[in-house]
Amino acid sequence: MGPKPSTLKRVMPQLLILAAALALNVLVFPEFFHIDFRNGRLFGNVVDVLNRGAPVALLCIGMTLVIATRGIDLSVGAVMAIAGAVAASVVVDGHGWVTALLAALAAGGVCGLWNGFLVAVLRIQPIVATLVLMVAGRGIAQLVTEGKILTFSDPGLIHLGAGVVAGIPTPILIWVTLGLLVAWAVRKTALGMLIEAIGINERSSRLAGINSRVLLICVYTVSGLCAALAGVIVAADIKGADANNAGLWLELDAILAVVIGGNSLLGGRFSILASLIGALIIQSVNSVILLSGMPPEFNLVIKAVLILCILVIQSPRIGNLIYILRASGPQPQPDRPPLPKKEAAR
Amino acid sequence: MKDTLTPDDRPVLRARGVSKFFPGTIALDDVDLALRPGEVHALLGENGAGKSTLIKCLTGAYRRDAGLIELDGQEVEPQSTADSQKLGIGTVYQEVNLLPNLTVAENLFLGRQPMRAGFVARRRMNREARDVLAGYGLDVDPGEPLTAYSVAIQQVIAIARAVEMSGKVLILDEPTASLDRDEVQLLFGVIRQLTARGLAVVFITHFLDQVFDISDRATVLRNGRVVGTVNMSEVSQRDVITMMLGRQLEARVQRHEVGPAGKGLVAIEGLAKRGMIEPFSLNIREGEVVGLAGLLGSGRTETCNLIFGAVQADQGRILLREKEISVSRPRDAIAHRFALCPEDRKVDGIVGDLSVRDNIILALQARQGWMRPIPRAKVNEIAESYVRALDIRLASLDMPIRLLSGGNQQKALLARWLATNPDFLILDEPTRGIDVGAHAEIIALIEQLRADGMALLVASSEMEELVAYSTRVVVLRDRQQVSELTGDAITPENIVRAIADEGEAA
Amino acid sequence: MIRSTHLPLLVTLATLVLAYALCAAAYPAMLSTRVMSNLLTDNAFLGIAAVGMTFVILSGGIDLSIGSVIAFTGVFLAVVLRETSMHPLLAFVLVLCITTGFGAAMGATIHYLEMPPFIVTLAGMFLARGAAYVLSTESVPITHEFYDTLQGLYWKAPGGGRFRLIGGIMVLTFIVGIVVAHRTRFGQNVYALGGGEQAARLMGVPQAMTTVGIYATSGCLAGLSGIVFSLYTSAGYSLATVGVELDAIAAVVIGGTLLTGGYGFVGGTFFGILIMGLIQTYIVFDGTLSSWWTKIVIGGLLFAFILLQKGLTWATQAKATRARRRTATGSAALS
Amino acid sequence: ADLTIGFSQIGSESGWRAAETTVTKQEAEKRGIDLKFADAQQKQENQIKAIRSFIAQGVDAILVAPVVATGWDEVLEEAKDADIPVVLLDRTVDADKSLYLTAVTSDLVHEGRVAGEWLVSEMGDQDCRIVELQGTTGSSPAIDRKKGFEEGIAGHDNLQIVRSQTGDFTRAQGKVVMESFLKAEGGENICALYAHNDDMAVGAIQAIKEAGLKPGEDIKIVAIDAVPDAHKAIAEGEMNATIELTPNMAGPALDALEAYLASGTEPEKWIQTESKLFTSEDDNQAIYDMKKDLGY
Ligand SMILES: Nc1ncnc2c1ncn2[C@@H]1O[C@H](COP(=O)(O)OP(=O)(O)OP(=O)(O)O)[C@@H](O)[C@H]1O
Ligand SMILES: Nc1ncnc2c1ncn2[C@@H]1O[C@H](COP(=O)(O)OP(=O)(O)OP(=O)(O)O)[C@@H](O)[C@H]1O
Ligand SMILES: [Mg+2]
Ligand SMILES: [Mg+2]
Repeated sequence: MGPKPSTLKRVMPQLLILAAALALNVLVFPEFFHIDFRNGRLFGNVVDVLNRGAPVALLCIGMTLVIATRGIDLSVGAVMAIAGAVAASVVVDGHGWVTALLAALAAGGVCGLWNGFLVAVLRIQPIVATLVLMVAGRGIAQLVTEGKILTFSDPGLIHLGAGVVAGIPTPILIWVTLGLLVAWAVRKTALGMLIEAIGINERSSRLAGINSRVLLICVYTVSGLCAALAGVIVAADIKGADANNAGLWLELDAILAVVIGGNSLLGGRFSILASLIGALIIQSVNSVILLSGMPPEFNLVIKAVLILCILVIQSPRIGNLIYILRASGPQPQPDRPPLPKKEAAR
Repeated sequence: MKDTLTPDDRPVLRARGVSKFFPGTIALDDVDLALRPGEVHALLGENGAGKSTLIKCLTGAYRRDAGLIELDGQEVEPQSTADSQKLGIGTVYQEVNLLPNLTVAENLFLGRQPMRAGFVARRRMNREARDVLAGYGLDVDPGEPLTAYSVAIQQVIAIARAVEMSGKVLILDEPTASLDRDEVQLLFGVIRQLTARGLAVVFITHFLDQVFDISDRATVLRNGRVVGTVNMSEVSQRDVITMMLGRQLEARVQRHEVGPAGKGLVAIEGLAKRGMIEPFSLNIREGEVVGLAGLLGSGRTETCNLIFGAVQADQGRILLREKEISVSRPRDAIAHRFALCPEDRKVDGIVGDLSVRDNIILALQARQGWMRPIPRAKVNEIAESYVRALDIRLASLDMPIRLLSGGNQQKALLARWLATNPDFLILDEPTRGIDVGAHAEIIALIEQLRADGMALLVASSEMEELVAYSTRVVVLRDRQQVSELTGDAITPENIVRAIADEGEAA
Repeated sequence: MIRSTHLPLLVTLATLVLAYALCAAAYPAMLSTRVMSNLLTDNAFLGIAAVGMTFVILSGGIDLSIGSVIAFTGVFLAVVLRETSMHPLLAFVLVLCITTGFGAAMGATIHYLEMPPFIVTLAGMFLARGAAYVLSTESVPITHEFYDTLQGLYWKAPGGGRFRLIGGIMVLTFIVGIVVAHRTRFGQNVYALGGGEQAARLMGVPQAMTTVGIYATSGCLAGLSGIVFSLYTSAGYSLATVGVELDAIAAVVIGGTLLTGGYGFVGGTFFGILIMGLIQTYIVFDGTLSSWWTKIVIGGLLFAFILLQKGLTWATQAKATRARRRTATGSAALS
Repeated sequence: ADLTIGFSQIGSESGWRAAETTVTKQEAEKRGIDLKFADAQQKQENQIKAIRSFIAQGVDAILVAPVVATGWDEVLEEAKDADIPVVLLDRTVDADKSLYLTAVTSDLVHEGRVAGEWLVSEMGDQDCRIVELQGTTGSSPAIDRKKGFEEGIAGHDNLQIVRSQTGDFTRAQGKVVMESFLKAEGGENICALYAHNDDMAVGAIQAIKEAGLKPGEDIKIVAIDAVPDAHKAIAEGEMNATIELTPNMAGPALDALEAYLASGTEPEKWIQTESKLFTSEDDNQAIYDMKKDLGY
């Protein structure tokens, strides 16, 4: 089933920006699109962008939903560390990779439940509620690994991060599948609309009979699960759980991806697809920095400038000026030619 | 009848050829408006006719797409409401637009606080606020947060603020929607004082009685165009309605005879919450409309919320068809086929950024659960049928509901609850902000629903309306059930007496 | 008269007193003037930045750039003082202008381009730290006799505590912040924006000016905080104060300000800062926690404080609303 | 009576750091010292706070592993006023030498130089294009190890650093950045990798393998720290050399402190630890087994 025209229209600005970011890559490195088949895997910069984008892409699936409810999840980076640590310690204890994966997902789910509990039941503001786990979570992860980089050599687990299926790196397959699955699930059921409703006006939604509490908890749990998966991939990629650095500051990248995807931080209408493209845009920007060969002190300045450009282009104000963006800009302002009489429109 | 302005009247405020386009809608089309000094000028029109939009264009809240504005013969260009306030135009916008986090005095004086040595003089501000509000018959503590007071009191505060701001023109967009008679009279007193000082007042309302009470002239809008400007002394209500609707409206609402009610449906026994509402009991049968009457703050809204589980009761019980049910949250109530169309549509009702379609379907979908989405075609069918039935004016079902005019939002909310096909429908101020035409339609709808065997509980401040459709009227005073009127005893006079008369408590 | 609106402030204060009492019971040395003066000195830069953050959060926004701006300020000062013969005071003025301008630019971007503060200031965060890197990746010591003079300004209390200049600057900033928030039109406009942007606009609040002003204030205070930090460490280092924005946000929130804007107090932030400082001091006094337990305990205590505050607020608010309703009805009765 | 010593550690950002913490605790325990440990979460301000708190508690001595060289004068002065000796671990500071008792450190520049010299001797006259994985931008090991390496290869024009990018001292970034190096330069065109720490090198090894090349043969790899995993990699022939940064800084530091507190013996101002080069000629498997329980 191809995407509906309306979906395409929604993600058009993101696609254009992605194209621009890729073009920039070609500019600094002409062979950017060159792909080989080497050592049993596809080998090329584009593959890297897709592969390296996996953690942020996975995070932003959950993050999009959380942000749609007018929340935010700062703990995802820490949850990644916890999940990676759990997975590593389980395989190091001699269990199979399936057990490890399930244990990691369970850990992520528990973290998500905890966040959801704080937000939905104790009514703590999301940013502070998740700040607690952001601070403590990394400590918990280190508790699991006892501060070291817990290395492992279980081929099954490693396959999740560094393996290939039919030449394609596994992480790509994982995030693409999960992204499409979740995007499809929220739109095929009524979940999407209900989530948007509580994000826009929780009071009205509750009065309309939406079980906002359960829904909020679910959303944070999904975010925890996505983070856990990302954590496992990152650990598997380097064959070790690095509790201190895994997912460090990735929450910011994930939030950025969601915003670049045109989703409002004030909750409401969302598009997971657009967020995923946002994640790819960020990874393309990172790729430009790496390929440009500039000294690392300039990394942050380049990134800041590129991001600012992207955001300015996306700003609703600018959007009004640019026709192609206006077609799907969040809030088109008037000054269109007068339409036929109002009666006709009704 | 085109222009009643004689050449020697120099208008204070004049708008010429104002136009405003929204995607899919022409909200204003070449509108002219002229205000004489010292007059009350009513702005009339159906829901969505463009009244609020015109006000917003005049005061700089919206940028207009065409037209000129002149103040005292000088062309002005207010870029923001702050500008228009500086020009001496005070405005109360539709829906209370005050800040819930500030105190009463801070709201009243925001932007023009009394200063001493460069700092806000709080004590003086509070004192002055108390004095100002005393002039409106309010004895409130200006240091309390705004939310400590009911919507009605907030409305009065908003009016007081606008009056203080207006050196030349005062604009009131549906200021009386949540006020009751005495407060309306108080407000009219204030308006008369202002016009005596030479201010021009723009007054928007759907209560035609009030229009004829206070206004000198009226401009009628229909579909964003001026139909005409009339002197109130020269026209009848019927004429005005015809101008607004573009068609005749049958005689005004009257009391209809009611057939026998059906089986008992909901029985409420001693439901109460401390500090909010005293224990009350009520039986409602199928095919019965119970009206809830009372003054502002008498506890009607709280009663409705308690029954619906929006507020948790701390004693009493609810029986549905003689079986006790637990209603601890709206979800439970909805599961038992209750529905509540809330009073404060902006906060409790609409989900602003969601499309009108989704808003209409929301409660039904929530009841079905997320697993069973209502098919797209079915959704469209339901939404379209209600848009037609309730005559909701919109550019498309996909537009966010917050862009609808106030009255149309109210209708869309009604549609949301009707779509759940409830057994027991609670309506809290269902006709607030609804135009005369739709008003009659909604009353007809209520009667229709009753005839179909639904049980309804309707809280309203409009006596005539209550009289028209209620089989019984329960009167509340001071958060207490004081009396009940049935049958022929239901007349506006009796209700007023029951509300006011302390001695007559049942 | 104590109003119900002041409740969160009182709750925070009560939390602080209670926590201090508990700590002192465990380690009596915590009552020494040394610890008290350390609380002020060590948290001075954070406190100053948090004042700016309070304004931003009160208006319903957020400023993620402050940590980077502090680092930038330090590096800028160090480099300028190393490379030129400029007097530090002049350099202070210069850097304050830069950071204020930077804040104002972010505010303008937020307002005029209608972009969410979270993202604009996130980009600002990258930019400011990037600029610091470009100026110097190495940490640059500041050796200027004026710095020595300023650092030499302290009052040595009995018991060995040194109340230093920078602690005083923080207290002063808080006092000014409190006055501005509660006693000026600007402050009122900040609260108004936080209470509801649309309503505030319709009520005539100058939105553009206020938004730009708020972020300019935050930038300015981040700059001041950077100056204080450079006095604190006599150096500029581009990797310094990573994540300070999160500490500041936590302090503001623990201080009783709602992140959704509109409700809170600058004074509360002061208590929030002290509570956070107390947590850290307690952990060091304890001295048995491993690296990871340190993180877990900090997170746990953060949670405990939020919970305590919520609990106290719930307990007292229920009573307050009941009382308020009663008076409200009384006055609603018609005259 | 027992000694109470405060230890302000930077954090636990790397395996090496964790090992240093473990060793310090072991050394203190061995000597019957009550060690107050404070983790600063990589923030200098937290370290200063911790030192001030130690002073307020009246500890007998303070160990500090400074996160950065500058900014310590004031707090060290306070410690001096309170007659508490301070010993610096693992890095020195830009402060007057009288403010601390001694510094037990390695020489970061020297480490880099050893790495550079090793590569020079390994390569001889062959042309060699080198890629460099830097540490966290702005951190002193990154700056000094870069400087030392450049000194080490200076004057050998056949050796040339062609790409240099930060890998943040982490395995994950090391791998990511190496991947981009391999693509941007072409794997065949890279002859050696110099990484500022072993973790990045270990990450890079995986990237090289995934690109179908043989680490250690096709691309020579030299890094610094000598963590267990690096020994293992050398043993497996996937890495060529590593320079040891011993995690046991506390041993010499505590020796000096005890001597000072007992008899007032002033130690030397700088106790330099050895920067030992390990190559495939050493028994790396044995060293791995010995080191792996140190908490790396
Ligand atoms: N921001 C907007 N975007 C698009 N359409 C709008 C917007 N604001 C108003 N409209 C449309 O303009 C028309 C006029 O609305 P307006 O609010 O002026 O009506 P009104 O006369 O005040 O009605 P009511 O009596 O219900 O308050 C309506 O059809 C409404 O849907
Ligand atoms: N959130 C609140 N905080 C404090 N008091 C409140 C609050 N809501 C309502 N009240 C008070 O409770 C009393 C009952 O209010 P309620 O809204 O039930 O009255 P009502 O009869 O429905 O009047 P209205 O015509 O205003 O809807 C009023 O005095 C009101 O001031
Ligand atoms: Mg209107
Ligand atoms: Mg009511």
